Amino acid sequence: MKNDAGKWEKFFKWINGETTLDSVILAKSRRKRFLKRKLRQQKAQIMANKLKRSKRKIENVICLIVAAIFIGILLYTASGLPICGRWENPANNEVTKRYIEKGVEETGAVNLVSGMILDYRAFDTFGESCVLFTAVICVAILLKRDKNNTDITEDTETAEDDAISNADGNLILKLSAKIVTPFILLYGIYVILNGHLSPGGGFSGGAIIGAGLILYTTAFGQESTRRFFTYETFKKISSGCLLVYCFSKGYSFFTGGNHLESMIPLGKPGNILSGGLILPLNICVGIIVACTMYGIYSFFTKGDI
Amino acid sequence: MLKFLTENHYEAGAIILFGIGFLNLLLQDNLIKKFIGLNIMDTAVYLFLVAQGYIVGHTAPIAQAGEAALATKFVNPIPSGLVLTGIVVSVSVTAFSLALVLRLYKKYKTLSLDAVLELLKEDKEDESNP
Amino acid sequence: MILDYVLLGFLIICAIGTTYAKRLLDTVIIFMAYSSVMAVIWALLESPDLAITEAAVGAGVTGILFFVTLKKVHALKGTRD
Amino acid sequence: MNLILNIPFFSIFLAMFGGIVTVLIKKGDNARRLHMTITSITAVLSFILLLYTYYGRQRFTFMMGHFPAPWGNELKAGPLEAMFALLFSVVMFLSIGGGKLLIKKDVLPEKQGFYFIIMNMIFGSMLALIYTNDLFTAYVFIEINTICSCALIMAKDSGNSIIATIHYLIMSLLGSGFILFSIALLYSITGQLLMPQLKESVTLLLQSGRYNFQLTIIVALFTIGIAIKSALFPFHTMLPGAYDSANTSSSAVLSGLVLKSYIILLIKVYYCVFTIDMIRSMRISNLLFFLGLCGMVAGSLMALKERRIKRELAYSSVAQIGYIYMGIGLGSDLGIEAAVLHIIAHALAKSLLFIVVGRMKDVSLSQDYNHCLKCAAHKDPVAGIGFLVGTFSIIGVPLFAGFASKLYLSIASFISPVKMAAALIIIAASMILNAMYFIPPTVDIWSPVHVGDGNYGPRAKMSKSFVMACVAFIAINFFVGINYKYIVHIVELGIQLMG
Repeated sequence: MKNDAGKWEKFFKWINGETTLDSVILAKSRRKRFLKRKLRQQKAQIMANKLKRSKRKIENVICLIVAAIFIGILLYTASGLPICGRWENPANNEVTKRYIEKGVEETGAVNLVSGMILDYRAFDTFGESCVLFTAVICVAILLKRDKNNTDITEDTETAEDDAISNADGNLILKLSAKIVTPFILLYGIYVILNGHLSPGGGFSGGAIIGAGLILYTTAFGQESTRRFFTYETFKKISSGCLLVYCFSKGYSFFTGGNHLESMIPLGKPGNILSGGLILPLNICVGIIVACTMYGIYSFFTKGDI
Repeated sequence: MLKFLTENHYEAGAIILFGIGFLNLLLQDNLIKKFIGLNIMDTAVYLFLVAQGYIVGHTAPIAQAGEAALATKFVNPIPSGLVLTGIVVSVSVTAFSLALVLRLYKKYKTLSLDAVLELLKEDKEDESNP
Repeated sequence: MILDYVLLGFLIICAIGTTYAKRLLDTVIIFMAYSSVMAVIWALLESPDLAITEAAVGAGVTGILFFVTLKKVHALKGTRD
Repeated sequence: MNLILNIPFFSIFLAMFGGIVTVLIKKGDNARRLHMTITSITAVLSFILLLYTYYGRQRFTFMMGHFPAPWGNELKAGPLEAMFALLFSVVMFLSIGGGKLLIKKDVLPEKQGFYFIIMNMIFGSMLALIYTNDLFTAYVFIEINTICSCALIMAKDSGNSIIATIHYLIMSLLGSGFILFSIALLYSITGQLLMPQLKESVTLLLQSGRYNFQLTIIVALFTIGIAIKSALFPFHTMLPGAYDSANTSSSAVLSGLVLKSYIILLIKVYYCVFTIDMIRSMRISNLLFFLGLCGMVAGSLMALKERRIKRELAYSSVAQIGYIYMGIGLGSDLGIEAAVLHIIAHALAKSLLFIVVGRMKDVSLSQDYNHCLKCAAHKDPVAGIGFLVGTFSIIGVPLFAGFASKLYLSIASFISPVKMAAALIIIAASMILNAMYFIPPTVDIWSPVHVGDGNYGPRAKMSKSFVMACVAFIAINFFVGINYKYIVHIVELGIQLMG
């Protein structure tokens, strides 16, 4: 009855023109949603507490025992393995020998690891870039703003946070970011370009550049990064680089598989322009990784690039 | 066993770490800790692999231009390459799983897997007898 | 040799620490320490490529992602609440 | 230069290329068209490859790069691989075609492009898993498969689907961890990663008697890893929730193809790295046989208890996976051939069932309880017939695809008396249970809402793409069920060339 009376009151109000229908319905649904969420939260709390006490303990003990046995078996297995650090181990066989002794000559890269992952076993590395690409697409599916993924409270929170960080100026952060970011980016570029000559390469360099971009964004806000890096550029750059990667690797697999001579000169080992396809591939991977890392970060924080 | 611990200490450490990570992934209720456990498990396997490629007294596989590279001078480059690939894979997986955790939190406001599963069961019961 | 044992022991302590740390923030910080030590171990095992990558990724980007997640799930004390 | 030899490489790269290009496509429809073009091209190419390898009776390697076997990556293709590629591309094409409307409905318009990127990537990675000749490459592509399958589950973006995805992700990652660890162990005692070289060194190690225990542990770890990923009975917990909350096409692809791609990898590793005799002597096959039998019974029993039809289908998948593992567990060539046959039959039947159920859910009251599907078959008769065909195939009625594989499974179990008795009894019991859990939904679907007055409700608007996909599935099902001799020939030849 009480409820009905409420409804009638609202109805009269509406007839009298005091409220509009939309606002009534909206307020109602919003309150309902809010209540439901709160209820869920409480339920989750109670459940968590209840479960922790009873069932969990027994399961844990059983799992612990099983895992202990498992670790024991693995340790026993490993105890029969060849001793670490010896030259005669089976892992150091003719494959290793060729990679080391002929690596420089065949791939043109002085850094043998780089030569190995981008030339001898390039298919793995192609798969690896695809994993990264897939991951960023998945993060975009999950976190890019859409109608399933909007939360008013969260939006207000981020807006407030932005306001706070803009208000107090964040002087220390901004100043240090201004000084440090160029050096981070420079270092990242150095690591990428010297991937075939010294430790590092596309992936680590790209991660460093990505970290630099993230630092810049945290200091100056996303708006400042958006001036030169939007979602559209992100899409174009990363897919463009992956396509270049795909085609150049496709070319070398095609020529290799059909026993054709590759037309790409290897250059003089030790020079910056050497190593055949390794340098361009490293640059592509670096750009992809930098875009990906920055992209994932901005999807996490703002839900958009 | 003790001899093994002194000779193959990297392998032993890697396996213990693998076990800890495995247990965390399996038993932790909190999702963030679970995924940290996953990361520990992955790095443990990578440690195991790299230890296989290490050779005492040899240096990192970066040749000097113009010098002949000798297999008796450098450590095995294969495990490093494999692990490099592996690290990328585990970063991708971590990013993906954290994104999932964020969405889950937005929806259910909890990080506890058990609580969420329990809620799911209740939802189903509600649906089946309306 | 002794350094190996010390570092490995540190790794194991960190790994156990992530399990038992009460606050999520502590867990993530311990995990980042774990990654940094892992980078040192890669360097000891003569794989500088891995060391650079692990330092940039394990301790850098992964850490950032974890922190952002913690902030979003309101597990960081002192920023709000 | 023989262009046919390039087909494996070309089909993998085509799928990956499609995935990358799709980022630049704005409209979801165009992305879908691109994906379907890619799958159909791959189907045609794989068919050519199948004819070439079958009549040429050969299995060839394709160098990925300029370096031969122990140094560079390789692909390897024979009749079996070509047949799987053909099957995968056809089923993929039909599942997307059949679930077209539901994808439009379930996935937000601005994210449909992403959905098809994921579809392309998972297609490419499954092809790579079929063709690869390198264990570490297999691991990388397994990870792509894992991430992509989770993405497919959560594409519907409801609360349930996110929870199901997390469950699926955790189980899959456990599996990947085991697989990676076994590869690391294997590398440490052989120093090889390519399958032919691994086989050589494993045989040498076995003869010398060193590392026997280690080899057993390696095989066990690898098998457990794959078993977790392909949802063998005690590890099946993630399946029902995942299939229940996922989009129709996603469930069809996941259950029909993704689970199977792992099993195919397992079979390849058993033949090309270890030998089947070795698996038998290590008693791993007995373990698989036992778990397979348990899965057959337990899956059916759980399906019997279930009321939601998609969950029922998921449990039925668990039972059918049990059949496949039982075939592998027989530890003979014949058993594996039967298992391969069952993979084909199940992929065809289960994908059909999933798209049909999705369609019926769509035209009926759009809730997936059995009693709400009432009368759905009258609203869309094609779906009703498709459901019947699918169920008959799963039960194993003659003339349908499932019959041939079950027949061969029973024949293959004659290898040892104990196994024969167990296998035959359980197969019979499981078939009866299958029939039992499919009867109630079938009756529900075909019974009118108001008996007597003939009021079947308005017919749903016909969906051309669904009808075509459904008819094609039914036709292929009959083709396989009637002409199974040809397929058995191909499988036999493939297994022979692999061993």
